[in-house]
Amino acid sequence: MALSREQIAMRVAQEFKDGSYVNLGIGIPTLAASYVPKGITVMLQSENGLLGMGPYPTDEQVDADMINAGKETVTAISGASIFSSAESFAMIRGGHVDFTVLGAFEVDVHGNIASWMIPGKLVKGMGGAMDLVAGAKNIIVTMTHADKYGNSKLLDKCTLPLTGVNCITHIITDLALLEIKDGAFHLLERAPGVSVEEIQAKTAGKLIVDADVPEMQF
Amino acid sequence: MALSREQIAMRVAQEFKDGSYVNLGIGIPTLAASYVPKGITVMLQSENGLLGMGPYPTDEQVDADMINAGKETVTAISGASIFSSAESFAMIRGGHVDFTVLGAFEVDVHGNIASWMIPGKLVKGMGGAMDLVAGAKNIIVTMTHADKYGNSKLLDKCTLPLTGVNCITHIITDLALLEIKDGAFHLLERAPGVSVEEIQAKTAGKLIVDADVPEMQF
Amino acid sequence: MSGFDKVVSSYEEAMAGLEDNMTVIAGGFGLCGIPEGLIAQIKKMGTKGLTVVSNNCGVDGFGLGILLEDRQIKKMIASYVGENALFEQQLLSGELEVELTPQGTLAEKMRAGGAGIPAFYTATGYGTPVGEGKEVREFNGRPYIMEESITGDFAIVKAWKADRYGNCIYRHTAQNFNPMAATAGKITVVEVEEIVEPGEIPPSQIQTPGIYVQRVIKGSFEKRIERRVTRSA
Amino acid sequence: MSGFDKVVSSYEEAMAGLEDNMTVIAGGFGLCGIPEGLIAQIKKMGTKGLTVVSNNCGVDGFGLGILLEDRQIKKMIASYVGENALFEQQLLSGELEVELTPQGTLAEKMRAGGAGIPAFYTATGYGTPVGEGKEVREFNGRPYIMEESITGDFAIVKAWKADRYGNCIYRHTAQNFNPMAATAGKITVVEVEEIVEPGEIPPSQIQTPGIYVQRVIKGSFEKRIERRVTRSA
Repeated sequence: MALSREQIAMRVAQEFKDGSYVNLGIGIPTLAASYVPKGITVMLQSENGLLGMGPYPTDEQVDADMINAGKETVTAISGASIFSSAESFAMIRGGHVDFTVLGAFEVDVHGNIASWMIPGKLVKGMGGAMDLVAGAKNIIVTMTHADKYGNSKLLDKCTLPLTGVNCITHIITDLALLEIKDGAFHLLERAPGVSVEEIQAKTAGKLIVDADVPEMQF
Repeated sequence: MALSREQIAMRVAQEFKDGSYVNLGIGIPTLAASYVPKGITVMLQSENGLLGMGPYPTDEQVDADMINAGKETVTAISGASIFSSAESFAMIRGGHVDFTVLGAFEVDVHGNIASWMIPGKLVKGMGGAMDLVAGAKNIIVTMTHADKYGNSKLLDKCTLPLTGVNCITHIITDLALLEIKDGAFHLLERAPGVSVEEIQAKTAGKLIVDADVPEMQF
Repeated sequence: MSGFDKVVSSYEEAMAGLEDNMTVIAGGFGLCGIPEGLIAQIKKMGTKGLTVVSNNCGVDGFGLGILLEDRQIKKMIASYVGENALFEQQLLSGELEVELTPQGTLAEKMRAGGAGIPAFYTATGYGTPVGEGKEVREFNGRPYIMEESITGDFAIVKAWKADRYGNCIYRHTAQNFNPMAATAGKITVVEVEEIVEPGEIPPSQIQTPGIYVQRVIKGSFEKRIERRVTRSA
Repeated sequence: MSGFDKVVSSYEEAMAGLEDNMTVIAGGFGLCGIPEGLIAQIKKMGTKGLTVVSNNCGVDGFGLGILLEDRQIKKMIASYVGENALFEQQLLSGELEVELTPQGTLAEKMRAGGAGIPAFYTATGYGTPVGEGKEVREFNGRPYIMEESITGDFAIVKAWKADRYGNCIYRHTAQNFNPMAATAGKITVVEVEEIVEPGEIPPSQIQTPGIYVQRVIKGSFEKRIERRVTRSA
């Protein structure tokens, strides 16, 4: 069965390594912070200038001067640092953030990603996404495998305006965990109960499937 | 009579405008800080990362972590700020320092300056001088008009490796105050008791002298 | 040190010299750390044809959004503009020009502008619409695009505290773009919650040295929250 | 948060992995704010063929100068090297290569290296020997030269205090090049006067966020003064 948003987030969190600095995009990526495995700690970077983002504040803690990149009120953990936007993106662009997790409209077999603009609809802007995909060492894209009409989002070539080129290596969808290398998607894991055939049917880009594809473990 | 080092510094200090941020090079320029006219305040920038340099410390105040760009122990005034070298040169390169005063080996009629290297002798390095001459809005060069052999330091074209091009507008020597414009030195003031003829004799570059050249006032 | 006293007592003085068609760089991220009173003054002055450089353009009726009401903004340079119906309307009708710029590139353009660096290379935006028409150059086998710096006729900045010499500190994440904006204005105006005496802020804690600042004004702030999210205690 | 504990207990651990022919970026200005113990450890290790990037190269017998004694430095990238007889001797004999770099350009090269900016333009050095062989480009009618960024295999940094996560603050003008050096090392090692617990340094006062730092060691410092100048009380 296809994963829920929470399950996608859980699978993402399994990828976190102890002592990693992680930037989580809005939506499913942010949910992953709730599922960090026991014994593992990560520090969250929020690109508006906060390293060591904590949980949402209590009513008493709410402070208009303390927000995250999604413009939500947040707190800081003990040992957090706060800095300017230039410093924040020096970290990001300079490759100091270990993991970036973000959503996308489309990903292709070359590791290209489209996530910020659908021509004809209003453009809201790329925010920090282009810097994040250009700078992060490891990027995981989370998205549904296909759109609501059943069209695959894993393509041979992205059709929408790009956010970055040649930068995505891992995708976690509601159906599968895939790696991008050598111009193809490689199926690494299936969502529990989802068949290889369903994944093949919903993957438009070149897909390589090994003989034995394990199910995700939760 | 030729000005003493102190008198050159005094004449330099007369150029300071109230509320100016000033960077003073090692030697005569630094002396100028002692002669700031009454009613005028300037704030001294030291390029190792201090804005609001104060006087030398007393024995009790000496702190190895508190030095100026000449590596001398210093103090900070109330209202000073301390920052990194990158920030310090952002200020300098970005044109935020109002006045720079520095010494030179040679200056020419195009506003070029040579101040950091004499080939054949050991090269000690340019330190911050190239950034200062490239970035400052107003630069005053202080030096003796001629070297100890009587050779002019005000030339048609610098002979030594340059520190910067097209950047010097004013020179205060032991003999005169000169402005550089339109490819010539313009004699603005004479040291008290120094004749126009002596200045002409010791200026190798093109010199323009108006009918009446006033003496400096101290 | 009266020559260094940057404090002005009215918003008229604070924004004196702002003229039609000027470029204004504004600090702030969303509605966090924005110079509310300076923006209100620009609205009051009715200055037109402005190019505004800011990560966002406020929301309908608050922040830079209020400058859209009388069509004072000709061009917006921003990374994200998605919270504003009036913005959308003026964009679609062609009244408003928008130059979308990646957030990190925008921050760096402001910093470079203040630091006398006319251009720099970044991998951000290479191969995307942002890179179109820009010079591409390889370093160590990777392609980068050249981005030019930004400076403004005015920079409007929100700080927490400033002393009379213009030395500023920021509060929490209200720092954001403010320090870079402060360096990049020909005239930098800082609106603060509190004015303190020189020396009250320790020299090494100053985040914007006063050399970048021409005017300081004490404001009062609504500090509207865009997305109040809480957890139970 | 043990995964973020960067504190090591020996200089051997602090400099583990340093090999011949690596590039080391060092903070400090003159003898102010230099990582004395880390430099001593490099001398002890006897690593050769190093490229050292630092504003200065210490003095005879102190600071980076001690690495000249056993000819450990192959190349020095610095803005000012004029306080060192051994340096002069090795330079004249051709044993030591020197790349003189304007001080502001050097600081910016380190910052750019840490910030993922491979190159930038500056007017500094245009028309001088520093500009020779570098690309020249005009912006707004003024010529600038292109300068490339610097990164190091190691960065050695002196901070005042760091917490266990590597968040650092610097003391007075001992800050200088240290924050930029800290960003530009593949492995950044910070030697401090005091190690504090996370949270003791307020978040907005942290000058080097721990994300840039791989190792922290508590040192003890002589803090030699190069030019002690005083006035009578």
